[in-house]
Amino acid sequence: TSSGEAAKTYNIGVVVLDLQDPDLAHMTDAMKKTADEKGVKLNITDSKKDVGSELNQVEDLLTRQVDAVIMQPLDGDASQNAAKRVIAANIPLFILSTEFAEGSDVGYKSYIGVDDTVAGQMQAEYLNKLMPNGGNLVFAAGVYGASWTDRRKNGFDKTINENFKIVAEFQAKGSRDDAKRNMEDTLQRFPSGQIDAVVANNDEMAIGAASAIADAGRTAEFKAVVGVDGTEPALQDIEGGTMSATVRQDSAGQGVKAVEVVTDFLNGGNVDNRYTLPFTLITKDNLSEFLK
Amino acid sequence: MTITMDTLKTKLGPADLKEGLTATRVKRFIGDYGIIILFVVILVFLAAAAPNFLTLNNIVNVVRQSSIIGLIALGMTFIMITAGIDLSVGSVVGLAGMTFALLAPDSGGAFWLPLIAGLGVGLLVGFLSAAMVVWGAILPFLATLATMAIARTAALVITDGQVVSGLSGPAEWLGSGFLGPVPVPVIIFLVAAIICEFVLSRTKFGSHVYAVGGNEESAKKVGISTSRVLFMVYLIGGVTAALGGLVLTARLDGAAPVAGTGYELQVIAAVVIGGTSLFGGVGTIRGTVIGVLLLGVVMNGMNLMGVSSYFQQGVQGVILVLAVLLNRWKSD
Amino acid sequence: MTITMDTLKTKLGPADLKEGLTATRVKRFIGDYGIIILFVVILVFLAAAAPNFLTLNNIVNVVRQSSIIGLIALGMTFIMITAGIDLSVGSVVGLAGMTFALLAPDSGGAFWLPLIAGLGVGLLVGFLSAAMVVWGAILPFLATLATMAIARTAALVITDGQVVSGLSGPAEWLGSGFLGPVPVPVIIFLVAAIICEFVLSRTKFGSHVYAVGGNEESAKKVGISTSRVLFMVYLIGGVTAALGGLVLTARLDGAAPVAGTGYELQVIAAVVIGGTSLFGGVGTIRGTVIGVLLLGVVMNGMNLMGVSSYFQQGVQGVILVLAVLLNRWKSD
Amino acid sequence: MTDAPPATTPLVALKDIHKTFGAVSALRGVSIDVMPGETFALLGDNAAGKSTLMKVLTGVYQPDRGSIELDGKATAFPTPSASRDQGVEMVYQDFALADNLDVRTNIFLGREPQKNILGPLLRIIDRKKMESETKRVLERLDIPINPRLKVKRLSGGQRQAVAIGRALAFDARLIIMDEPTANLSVAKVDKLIEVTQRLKDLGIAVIIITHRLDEAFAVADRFAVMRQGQVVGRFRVGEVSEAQVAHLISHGTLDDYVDHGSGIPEDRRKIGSTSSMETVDAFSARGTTNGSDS
Amino acid sequence: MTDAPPATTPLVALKDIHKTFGAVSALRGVSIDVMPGETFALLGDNAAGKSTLMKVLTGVYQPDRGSIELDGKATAFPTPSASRDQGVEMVYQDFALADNLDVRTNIFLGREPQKNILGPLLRIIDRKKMESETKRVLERLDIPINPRLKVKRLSGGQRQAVAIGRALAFDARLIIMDEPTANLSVAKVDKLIEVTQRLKDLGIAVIIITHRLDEAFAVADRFAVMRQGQVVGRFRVGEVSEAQVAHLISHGTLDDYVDHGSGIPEDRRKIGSTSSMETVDAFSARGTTNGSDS
Ligand SMILES: Nc1ncnc2c1ncn2[C@@H]1O[C@H](COP(=O)(O)OP(=O)(O)OP(=O)(O)O)[C@@H](O)[C@H]1O
Ligand SMILES: Nc1ncnc2c1ncn2[C@@H]1O[C@H](COP(=O)(O)OP(=O)(O)OP(=O)(O)O)[C@@H](O)[C@H]1O
Ligand SMILES: [Mg+2]
Ligand SMILES: [Mg+2]
Repeated sequence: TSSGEAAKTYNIGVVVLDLQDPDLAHMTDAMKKTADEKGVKLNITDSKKDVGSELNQVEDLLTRQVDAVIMQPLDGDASQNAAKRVIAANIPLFILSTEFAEGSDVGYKSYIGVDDTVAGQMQAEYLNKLMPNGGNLVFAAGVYGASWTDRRKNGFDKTINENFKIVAEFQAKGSRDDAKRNMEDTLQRFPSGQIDAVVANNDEMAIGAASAIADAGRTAEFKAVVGVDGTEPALQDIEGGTMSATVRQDSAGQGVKAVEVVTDFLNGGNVDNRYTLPFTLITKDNLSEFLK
Repeated sequence: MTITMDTLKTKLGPADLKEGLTATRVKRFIGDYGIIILFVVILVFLAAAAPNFLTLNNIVNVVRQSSIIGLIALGMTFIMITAGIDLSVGSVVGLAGMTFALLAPDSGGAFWLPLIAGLGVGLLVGFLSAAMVVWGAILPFLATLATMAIARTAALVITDGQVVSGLSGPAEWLGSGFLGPVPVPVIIFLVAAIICEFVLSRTKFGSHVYAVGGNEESAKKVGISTSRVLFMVYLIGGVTAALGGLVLTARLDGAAPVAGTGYELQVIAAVVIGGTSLFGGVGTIRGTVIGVLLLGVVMNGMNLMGVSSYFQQGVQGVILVLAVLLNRWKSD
Repeated sequence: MTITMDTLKTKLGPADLKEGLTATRVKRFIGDYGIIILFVVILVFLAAAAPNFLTLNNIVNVVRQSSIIGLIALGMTFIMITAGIDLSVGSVVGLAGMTFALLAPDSGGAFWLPLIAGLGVGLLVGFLSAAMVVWGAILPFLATLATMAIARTAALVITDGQVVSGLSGPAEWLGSGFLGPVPVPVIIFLVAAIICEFVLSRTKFGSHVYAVGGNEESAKKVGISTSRVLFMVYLIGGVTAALGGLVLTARLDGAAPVAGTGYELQVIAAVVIGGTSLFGGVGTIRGTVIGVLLLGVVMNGMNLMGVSSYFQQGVQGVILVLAVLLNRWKSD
Repeated sequence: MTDAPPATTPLVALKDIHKTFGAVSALRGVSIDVMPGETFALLGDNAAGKSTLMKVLTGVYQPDRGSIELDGKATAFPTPSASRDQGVEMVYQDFALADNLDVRTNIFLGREPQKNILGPLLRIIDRKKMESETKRVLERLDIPINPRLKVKRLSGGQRQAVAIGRALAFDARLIIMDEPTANLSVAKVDKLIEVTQRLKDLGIAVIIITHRLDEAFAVADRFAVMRQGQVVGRFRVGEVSEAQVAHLISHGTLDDYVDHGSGIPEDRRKIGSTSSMETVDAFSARGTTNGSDS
Repeated sequence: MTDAPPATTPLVALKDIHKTFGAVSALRGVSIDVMPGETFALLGDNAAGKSTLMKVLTGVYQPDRGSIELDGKATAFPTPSASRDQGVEMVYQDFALADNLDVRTNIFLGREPQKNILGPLLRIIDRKKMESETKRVLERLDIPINPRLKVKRLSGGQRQAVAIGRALAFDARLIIMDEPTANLSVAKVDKLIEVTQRLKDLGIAVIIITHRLDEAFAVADRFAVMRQGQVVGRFRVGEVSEAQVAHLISHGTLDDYVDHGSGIPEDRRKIGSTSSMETVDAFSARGTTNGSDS
């Protein structure tokens, strides 16, 4: 069907779960760049971490009669209705990064991304290997109820071996500010020698926690401070030695891939049902490959 | 009987029935119809600028999207006319939706049970706010700041922060069904709006709501039970917010404990744009409906035109200021 | 001169200088010192229940954590005494911090430039709010709801939603440095608090702030330039919020455009707990400092005791209600 | 269970009323009674407790101690609506108007006439009736005002008229007026005095609070003088002179009253024949000791 | 450039002042002048525009048209502080007090005495001085009040005293009092009248607005009568009777004035010898046509 119709510019609707999240803003930029190269147009909308407005954004995209929708669901359960809306409108749907819950019947064309559960698993595997005898952990959770938090946390909980004990857990909403404040209190609660590592659901929180530890002059006590995302500041912290590792979720890469897959599909190409991008564990050892 | 109102006009002081200057009249006209004019201007602009804006589909879409904020805004209008405010509505949306979602799959055929439980939760939070405002004499801003925190905590604790998913069929119908060509949420919103308009403008209770907002002391002195009126408006506010939460949950086929976060400011903005005063005593349901639709149309239009979401909050702020300035010139 | 105040007491009506009943006195005492009593009770409880609470280290920690909210609360106190409110402070924290972070690495040795630019941004937003309140006669709640949206939009747009990381050395010192045993943020907060306390309680301007909050019309009639006073308080509010943003950015060694979201409610809660009235005309910087520390200690205590984060918001709500009830009984 | 009370039973009697606000004892054992159809004036210095006493009678305040009798039967007014239901209307010193509402709504506030729609369960306010009744009442006061004007647009005098009109609009047995003339111009004061006298003819009892002794003497059958939360004198008109009452108001006793004659001695002593010589002397004495006065 | 103006130059003159509020023309070309040291009464019906005129004079409102002259020189008061700086003080009808502040702070609001600390750049309020001055001023009025009490705890009369005290506390050349006696009891009214007369002795000009003609006649050298935003009469005391002035206030003209004699004809006509017979007749006539009155 693509023959001779090169003049047509496809409109692709994109629903990103939170454009105020730096990592996702970064991903969106990469997507725009790819779209320009491929000659398609992206209509990027923001569900602002609210399931209600996610649905509104999808509806508005349908009104605009886009040719395809790339959706980054807020939640594996609560976002299904919005996805079904797209299917019902006979518009091809592509799912980005967050998988729907098992057993769901949403008929999307492809899933492109990484499973957040894997990120949690990799954090746990790293610790299992680094500290075979286990130790006491502090867990910095993101936003309770948000799928990225739940999945990363679940993956971690299932994989971490039982020598480890989570002695404190706080909700820092993904923010450096909250993480630092809570970590400061936690450091007061546990004097030297009582905690061995910090696990955070994202890099911003890991940076905040690391900064609290550094301020308290207790960096040496901690065998590991682990985040997820692989953001630039986190890499710098790993280089500086305040953080020990992060699980790089190639957000930009997954966005680029999604745009490529959708463009292929619209041009009549065949697409797979599933494109899983690997997570990469970044530690001091392989840091140089990723540092700009 | 020998003196009619007309002959008396000349006897009255300058304050009474003198005709206004032209400038004053123009101002009044703008004040009275300014929001409608603004609304129409925005509609015309979007019809021209956003290709799919003026389709039946999109119009149904906008109204359906606005119906949740709209439902909450109805109750907020009552509360704000009594010079109160309710910051807890966002949390009530979350808590009531959660209650509904938790009970909906289990209750088998009993479609009404989870509905009633959800609304009951709204009533409960409304009662708590009202009790603090009336019996505790705590300012509404602070009392509902507290209930906002408490209701959100409850929503988080009962599900341990988890999302609840999968409602039964009839519950889903509430969110996604149609009656003829009209989506169910829109019908719920319009019926609720008509009832509220009627109650506020035609009944004794409605009149007392205005009196309490105008001068609570005086209302008390003429024998109005101001505590009853205040209790009623916070209960109405709780129920409409809960109803908004139920519709939201039904629309999404699931409930998150953080659902509705930040709705309070959107709702207050819509109500104020519709001409209700934060000082109380002034406001109508008609105005609120227009305020809600205006905000909804603007958000929809920006999406259709592909405006970056970064700007959306700022644009809302500017519209708010514009509307407040226009409302200034209202007559009386 | 033949009649002294004492002999006159008997001549006065019952309203004047009659001694109170015991119950009234007890109430007044609780009202005047209630927050301090509550504070002490909480301290004693935490000292017993949370093992590491009463260490010098932790005390320094709590005060440092509180210093950001504290700085913002100082300006908010001025604004609230004039019967205003400033919802934009959270956005100012984000925008000013962002400005600071963007300029800090580039400006080489010029440590002051980014500082001044950051504070300037705060002044600008404060000016915008004040202009709407004074010239536009828009209610502070609505005017600052608008500036809140606008400042947040600005912060998002200038960095396209990205976090800015890595400040220069001297900028970092602002957040993590010490002067002797005292952290720099604490020193900034205390110095600012002392200046504000002095201005508010001892100077002509301070007296006029109370007068504007007590009765703006009257203040105008006795020749106080109420617009100047209002402009000043919103500028002060903008500067202290910006200062809070700078310290936050320095503490975190980076700025996120969404930093400070929701701070406004925490700050208002702290100021109200400290005895400032939302109606205006009443409040002190002393009280605000206690309110800020009280909230800070409670949050810290819950963390030390390992209370789940779910409950923290709810506990804050309950404390707010308690404090408002206690403040009710204040004398006069 | 006595039916129609004999004419000697007071319409209302307040007995030994006490009321304290925080540190202030506003009322310290006050008893007054008003006969049916009687016009009763309540006089007294500022802050004597007059308004407070009347608010106790209408149920705005609850007394700390003491009782209220209506037609000789003990009763209680837990709320203002309870007293209005018993035919007690009050014109409050601050008018108790809702500025945001129009004149007719203010007049009928709390007692809106309703009409049925779709049966007696669904009732709406009868605005037409409110409007015509409002016109009728205000014409009685000779202060016609457009019933649809918002009250906030009215001048001080017009507002007072609306407050008075509200008290007259219903079938009251007792109308209490708290300084109803403070803001009225002379002609309107005269008009109000006439209306009060007409109320007497209609058998409606009136309690009037005023600082203007000439008004009190013009309308009242009896009056009481309050001072510092207590009644210091109770008289029928004719038993005392205005000068004596003025002395009582300021000093709380007639023991030290010296009659300076009823003539008006000098220009500066012309006002309502009021205070006695002592205060004046005390003042001049201090004036001299003070030296410069500017 | 004339120095000390001759005694025939008015202290202040308002010329052809117009002021409109939205649809309401409150002032429609009003001119008055007050001589140095003179006591001037401004009379008129409710809503005549008296308060508005005085607010124009103190700079609360800006006139739409017309000019203000001070000592014969054209001037403008863009704000109340400008007029206060020129020695014009006003006691507002609503007192203009800040309820949340204490008595002394209210008295000195806007003109707080300051003292230097650490040089003239750092100045703080001198609360001691405020307190002693406050006591002095209130004693002059014979209404001593604890200077540290919050104003909201005062009774209506005490509040009025504070407002008056504030006007007296500074070296004013002209003091304007807007219905200063409305809420005062008789003895206090007398006291205020005396104070006014003392001000005259000190050469301070006074403008007093009042509805009580007896007061006006007792203190004023001259007076003007306003009606519906215009001056309808200007007199010296002695040129007209109270009854004539009352007629003028209600009717705006003396043309149809009929002298009913200065005696007080009957009980109900006793009040301040006010309105003429016509209104009364009109009322009774309507009363009968109206039928039932309850
Ligand atoms: N709600 C209240 N709270 C505290 N004190 C009050 C209250 N109401 C009245 N008072 C006090 O009670 C006393 C009596 O007041 P009230 O208003 O009854 O005086 P009044 O005789 O009506 O005086 P006026 O002639 O000035 O109106 C005063 O000292 C007043 O300050
Ligand atoms: N700020 C204002 N806005 C609108 N109208 C006003 C304002 N101030 C006064 N008016 C109107 O101007 C007219 C004159 O009012 P003003 O207060 O000067 O009357 P007054 O002579 O002082 O009457 P009173 O004896 O009742 O105090 C009235 O009709 C009043 O309603
Ligand atoms: Mg009174
Ligand atoms: Mg006036």
